[in-house]
Amino acid sequence: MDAVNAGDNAFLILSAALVMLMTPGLALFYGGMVRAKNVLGTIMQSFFIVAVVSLLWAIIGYTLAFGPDFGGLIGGLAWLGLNGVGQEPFAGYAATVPHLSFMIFQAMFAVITPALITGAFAERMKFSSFLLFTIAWSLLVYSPVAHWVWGLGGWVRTLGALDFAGGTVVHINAAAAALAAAVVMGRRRGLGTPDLSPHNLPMTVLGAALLWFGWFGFNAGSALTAGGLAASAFVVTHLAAAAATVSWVVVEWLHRGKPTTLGAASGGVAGLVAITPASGFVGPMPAIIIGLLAGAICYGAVLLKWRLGYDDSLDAVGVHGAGGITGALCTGLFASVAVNSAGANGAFYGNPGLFISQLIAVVATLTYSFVVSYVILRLVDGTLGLRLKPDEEESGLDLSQHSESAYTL
Amino acid sequence: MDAVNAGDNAFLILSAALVMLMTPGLALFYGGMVRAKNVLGTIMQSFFIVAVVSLLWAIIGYTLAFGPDFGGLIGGLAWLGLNGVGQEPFAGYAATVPHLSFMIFQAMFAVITPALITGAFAERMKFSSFLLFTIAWSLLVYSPVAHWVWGLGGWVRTLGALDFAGGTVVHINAAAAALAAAVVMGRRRGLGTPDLSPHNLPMTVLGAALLWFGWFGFNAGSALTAGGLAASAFVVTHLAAAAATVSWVVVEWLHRGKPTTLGAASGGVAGLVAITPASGFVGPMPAIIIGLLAGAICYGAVLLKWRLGYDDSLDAVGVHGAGGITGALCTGLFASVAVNSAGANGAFYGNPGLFISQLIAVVATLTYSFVVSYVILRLVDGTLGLRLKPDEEESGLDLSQHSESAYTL
Amino acid sequence: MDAVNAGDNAFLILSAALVMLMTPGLALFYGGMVRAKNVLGTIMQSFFIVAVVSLLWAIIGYTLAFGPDFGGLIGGLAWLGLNGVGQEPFAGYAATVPHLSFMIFQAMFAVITPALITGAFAERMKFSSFLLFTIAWSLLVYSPVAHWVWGLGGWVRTLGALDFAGGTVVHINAAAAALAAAVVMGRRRGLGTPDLSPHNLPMTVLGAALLWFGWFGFNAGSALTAGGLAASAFVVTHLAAAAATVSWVVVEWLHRGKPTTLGAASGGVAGLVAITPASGFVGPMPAIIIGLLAGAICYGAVLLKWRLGYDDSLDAVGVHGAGGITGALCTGLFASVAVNSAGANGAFYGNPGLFISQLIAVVATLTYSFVVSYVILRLVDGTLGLRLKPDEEESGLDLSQHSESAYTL
Amino acid sequence: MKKIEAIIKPFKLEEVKDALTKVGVHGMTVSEVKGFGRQRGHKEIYRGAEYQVDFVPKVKVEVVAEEDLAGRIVEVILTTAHTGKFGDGKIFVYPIEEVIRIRTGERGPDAL
Amino acid sequence: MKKIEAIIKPFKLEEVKDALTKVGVHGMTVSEVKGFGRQRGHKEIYRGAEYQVDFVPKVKVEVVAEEDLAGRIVEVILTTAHTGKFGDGKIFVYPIEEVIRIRTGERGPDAL
Amino acid sequence: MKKIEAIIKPFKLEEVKDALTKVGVHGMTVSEVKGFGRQRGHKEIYRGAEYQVDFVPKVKVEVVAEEDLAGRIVEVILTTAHTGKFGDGKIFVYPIEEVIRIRTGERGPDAL
Ligand SMILES: Nc1ncnc2c1ncn2[C@@H]1O[C@H](COP(=O)(O)OP(=O)(O)O)[C@@H](O)[C@H]1O
Ligand SMILES: Nc1ncnc2c1ncn2[C@@H]1O[C@H](COP(=O)(O)OP(=O)(O)O)[C@@H](O)[C@H]1O
Ligand SMILES: Nc1ncnc2c1ncn2[C@@H]1O[C@H](COP(=O)(O)OP(=O)(O)O)[C@@H](O)[C@H]1O
Repeated sequence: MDAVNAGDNAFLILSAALVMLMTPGLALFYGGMVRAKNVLGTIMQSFFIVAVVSLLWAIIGYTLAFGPDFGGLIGGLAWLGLNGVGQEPFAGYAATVPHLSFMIFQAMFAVITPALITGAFAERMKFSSFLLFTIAWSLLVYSPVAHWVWGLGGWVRTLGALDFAGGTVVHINAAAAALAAAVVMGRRRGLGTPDLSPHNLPMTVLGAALLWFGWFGFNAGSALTAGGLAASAFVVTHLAAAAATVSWVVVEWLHRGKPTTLGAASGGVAGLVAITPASGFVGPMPAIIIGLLAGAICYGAVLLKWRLGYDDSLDAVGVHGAGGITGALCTGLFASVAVNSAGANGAFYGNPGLFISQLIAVVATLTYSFVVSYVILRLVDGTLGLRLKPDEEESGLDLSQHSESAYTL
Repeated sequence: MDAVNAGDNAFLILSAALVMLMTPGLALFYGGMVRAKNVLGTIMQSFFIVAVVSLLWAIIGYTLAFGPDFGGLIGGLAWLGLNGVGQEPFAGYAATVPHLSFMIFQAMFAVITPALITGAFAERMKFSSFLLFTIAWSLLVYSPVAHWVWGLGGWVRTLGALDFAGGTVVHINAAAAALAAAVVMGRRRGLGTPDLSPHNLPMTVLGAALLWFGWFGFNAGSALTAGGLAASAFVVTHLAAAAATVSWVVVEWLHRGKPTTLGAASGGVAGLVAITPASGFVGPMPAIIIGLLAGAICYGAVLLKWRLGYDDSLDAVGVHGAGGITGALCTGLFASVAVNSAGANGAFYGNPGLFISQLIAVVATLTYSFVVSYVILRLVDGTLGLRLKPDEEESGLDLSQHSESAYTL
Repeated sequence: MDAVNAGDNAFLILSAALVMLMTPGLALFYGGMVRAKNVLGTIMQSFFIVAVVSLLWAIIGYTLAFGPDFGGLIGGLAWLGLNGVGQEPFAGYAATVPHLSFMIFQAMFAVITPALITGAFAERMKFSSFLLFTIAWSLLVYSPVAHWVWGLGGWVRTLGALDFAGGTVVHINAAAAALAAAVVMGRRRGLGTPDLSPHNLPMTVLGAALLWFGWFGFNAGSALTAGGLAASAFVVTHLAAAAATVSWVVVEWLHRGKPTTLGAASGGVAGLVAITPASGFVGPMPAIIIGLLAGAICYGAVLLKWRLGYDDSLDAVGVHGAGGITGALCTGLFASVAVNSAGANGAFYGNPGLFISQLIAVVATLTYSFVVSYVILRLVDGTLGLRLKPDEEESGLDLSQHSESAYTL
Repeated sequence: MKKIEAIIKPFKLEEVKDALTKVGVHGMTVSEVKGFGRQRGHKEIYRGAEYQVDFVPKVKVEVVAEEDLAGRIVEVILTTAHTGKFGDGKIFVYPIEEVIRIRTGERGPDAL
Repeated sequence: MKKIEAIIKPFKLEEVKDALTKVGVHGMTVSEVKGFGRQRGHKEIYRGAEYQVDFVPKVKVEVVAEEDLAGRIVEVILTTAHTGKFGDGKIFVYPIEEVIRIRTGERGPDAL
Repeated sequence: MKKIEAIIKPFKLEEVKDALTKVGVHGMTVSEVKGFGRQRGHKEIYRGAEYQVDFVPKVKVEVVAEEDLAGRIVEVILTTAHTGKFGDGKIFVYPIEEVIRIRTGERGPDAL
């Protein structure tokens, strides 16, 4: 039996706490961007996901994702109900911390991923349908993809593609589902008028700050030990976020004549997304480059939705899709074994094969997630119906779905 | 002399920081539920408790609670002014961290407990009277009860009752005082009309999120070391909170036809309360059961106040009382030495005696806290007067007690 | 090569995360105190500093501050672009954590310092000029002063002056620049009327809470190891903050007849500022004294601005200047080798020389920072112009600088 | 027809509304306003500086009604909004020329 | 001159504003109000307790205009603010005696 | 009696209030409104998308006064609220039929 290292375990447990805080952070980030009449409904989606997906994960999701491999595609039911997941380490995943620590750290990733998707269908989805979709998605999309990429025996992992903290599993995966949702749900009424302006941008900035804070747990915690690699992942996470904040703001400044606060917050998140897959494999200066690219690319991707005509309300696709892909591919370019000997070199260090593997991982995740999400959404639409009635949409999620008002000032 | 383990100490110190954040989190949780004219006064109560009770604790509270035992009832004055509480471990409480770390971790518990009570007398108590009550309560109720349950030689501890992180010491203790306060203070004017609606529910959800986050420090930190037990406590804390969130929302959905955001936030807190005493003694599946029970029971307990006629404004009794009792008793059922060899088996594992001990601990805490709190409140009422004058209540705590306005939007 | 200690590294990394959160915390602390039309602009200044200064720091700021010494005044360029700053420890600064951990921990200090200054010129500075000033200040003032005090070979360090976590480097340094800014910028229109009241005090309290929380990382983290000293620094930080909260509120209560919430939040910050330089050198009871002094002194210092006629809008000078000087000098009085054998005794422990060293460090920092800041501001004023046009000031930072509105409620 | 406009204390709104519906008022429009008058404002303190705030929160209730109901409405407001302290507020009565219900296009008394 | 005051549903504001500018209205003043009327309010739930909230968010649009334009304005509002459901709102027309533009001191129709 | 209603720039409120009290006005009611007029609104940017916001924040001041004071009030507002730039606002004067003080039941000029 491996021994628990108190330093590593302290680090991983507290990282899990930080990652947990990200989902409420996301709730505020999104909540500030919707209209006042939808803020509770928006927050509720993320908050309730924390509860529901955590339960699902303990009962069955974890074993599907990380249990003994079946054909590279899915985990077995050995750890159903956390049976056998105890206070001793499971060396296959993390030799110096309790298996429970690894499981709960991963739980937080399983939680935030479907929460990201809610940005795409903000302000117009029935709560019951949202719930059904989320449960189905978590089991049918999240767990399998997590298994492919991170599970022992998963086919993407076996292929050699790298995803340190969830560029494919979390961000691209969520973004593909978000795109499906935006397409299926249709556009909000009044889209394109100032009537749909964010109702509370300080709330959004607070959310972004909590995300940034929690992301240190997300990326550095993914080292699973509190050594040099964790320090390195922490540093590149911070620098990429900083760089993307600057690049988004500068691009917006040039394009629209003003540097915006929402741009800064969005840029920060874009940088955090992009560095996620690369965070355990690249050094500080590549991280800055990845951040600079991500800020500019995501800015452009967000504008694209106006051309393409779908209403990805809070830009889950533009930020997490574009950012995740940027990061996953850049990992294929900038990864270096000098940073992480357990990783691989990327194209810029003489190994173009890694870039190909990354590309395969991206395309596979995008395709699988989009298709399955689309099918789930259509099925829910055919049964419960996805969308609010027009007068419910007019009175807002808060009153129509929850019989609550956010503010009485 | 025992040696400090850096991993354990890092864990305990940072856990203390997390627990500290809970009291401002509570300030927001409560602050969002009151009317706009009372939000600062409500926040101020919790915030000022952080300051005042921390000082009291360092000067005298800590030694009363954890100092050398007198008759199982109270600690002696050996550590007055933190004399002798230094950078070396005190093995009686925690062998691998500085005594100062243990002391400050406990300080945060001493802080949040009286802050919980403020929910019962929200929107109508004079600040000066609140202050006097809090100081008296901290010394006359909190320190003794903490000594009984956690102090070396404390009679409840000796009895064998288990309270991992404060089900009796914190939650039941606070709830009994809250009940006394609700009874003594009387009801707010306008009770039962929509005029008393929460003024800012996103603030309440933010507060709940910070509570949840900090509670990882509260419960996992109570392991005092960063080993397997900490991991286990962390996991069961999260799962119970998740389960109670779901069960409160589902019960409310069935009862009132809508799942509410405030219900989700309240359910989360109810689950965290209930798992607190059990967190170091039960496994994940019992934790889920405890959470499911807590959500439903606390929902019912909150409704009860309308029948019984007292105005426990923000449901300190309904959530912390009902939740705390649920948790303390369930500890007597579900505790297992397989989880914690330093604990005990509960009734479901063949040891019904533990359930009896738990019951005694609950009843003793309830009785002592209620009676002494009641007496303190009556005395303060007879001298300073507890309640705002009607026109002060009308203009609100913020203007009448603090000459401040929360918002100028 | 020294070995990384997982416990120490976990502690330092997570402390860095906590310190990072302080700057968004400051953004909210300040943001709540300005008018609604300036809240985004105010938040943006701090948020954008996180991004810009972090990049500057990685590229050149860190090596200027901590690189090989030149004449006690500045660091050399050996670590330009973090070249050579890796996953192994650099024992000169911290023997048990990766050099990268130390670097990023320090980065967070470099970030928050210029953010503190923004309180002095709130509600009236052009964003572009702010940006130029901040970049210049970070390189020309922050890095040199950090080198003097903390860099190997720095002249203040060599002198023997003590600054555990940034009393001179962070607070006095920022306050001197803030004073220069308040003088150069002139007063806001409408100063002295209730029109300039804080727009959202709960936001300010939330900011103060995040600052307090993060400050545990700031001060305890400055021990760089997770041993007894970290525990001691954590405890004194908390107690000084508590004491200053109480003393500010009590003084205001006596002076104005009411205890205010903003006073409590301000007092907490004042105490945190004052204990910063002393936190690794003094025991709990001296910390309480320092806190009590700081609360009262900063309250007085804040009132002073009305006499002296400059508009230090959010009291960067009154809180960080007065608090920082109080703390730096008290370190010269209360420091004790019983707390930290690597420190020194202060005047009250028989070594008046330390007080003299502290005084020299204070005066040098004040003078250098004031003069250089003044010159930078004048230069920026002469080129870009510092101040908004009157109608921009009337419509607010948010619309005029960022084309955004904070709220649409 | 008349418009009756009452500036009242906010906590009296529910009571006034209920009383008005009892005498046959089927609609009204309410807004938040700030009043200045005999009722003194209050002082506020920010970091030791004291400010006098002159405006007091009030609620404005507007009811359009037929002539014969107008007097009754004034009575009812006088009774229910009354506390006897400064700041109870005012009732203003204005002439009105036309009322139209948007939903149906009805005009005059039928539109109320 | 007349003052036309319309209480409408909030989401109709942009449409009404655009339609009014098309018929030659150069200015208007808008405020947020709460309406009570035939349109039922809604229930709200807080921790299992149910409350009936009677007031519904509305927007008040005020336009001062010359007599001859007034009729046209009423028409335009009737058309654009109409949905046919309860709560579409009312239009009130008041007499007005004088209008002055603060910037120039102009009075009467010129001030509009 | 008359009601004088002025739509002014928010930052002029304190000045106008002070000037009005100097000429003997003992009460007024103030509300926040949004104005549309010659003063252009502003653009806002959200994630690279640009929106034109037409409404500008204004303050509405309502004063009920006796006939002979009304002229003086208009004068005072004209002077103090004036900046000479677009958007200074308007003054509207309305007839009013009755004023009642809720506290005392006084009617007419005595109620002011
Ligand atoms: N001349 C006025 N014009 C418009 N509103 C007024 C006038 N006088 C008073 N008010 C409104 O009536 C409210 C109550 O008036 P106040 O003088 O405080 O009390 P009271 O009428 O009971 O003596 C004020 O807050 C203000 O909103
Ligand atoms: N008598 C009235 N006086 C003032 N405002 C009224 C009156 N009746 C209705 N209103 C306003 O008109 C709005 C719409 O009225 P309502 O009765 O709900 O619908 P509808 O006019 O379509 O039948 C109300 O919400 C209220 O603001
Ligand atoms: N016809 C009108 N009816 C009602 N309010 C108006 C009208 N015209 C202007 N206003 C109000 O007066 C304000 C100032 O008008 P505006 O045309 O911008 O400037 P100015 O009067 O200085 O030319 C507007 O914002 C609006 O609130």
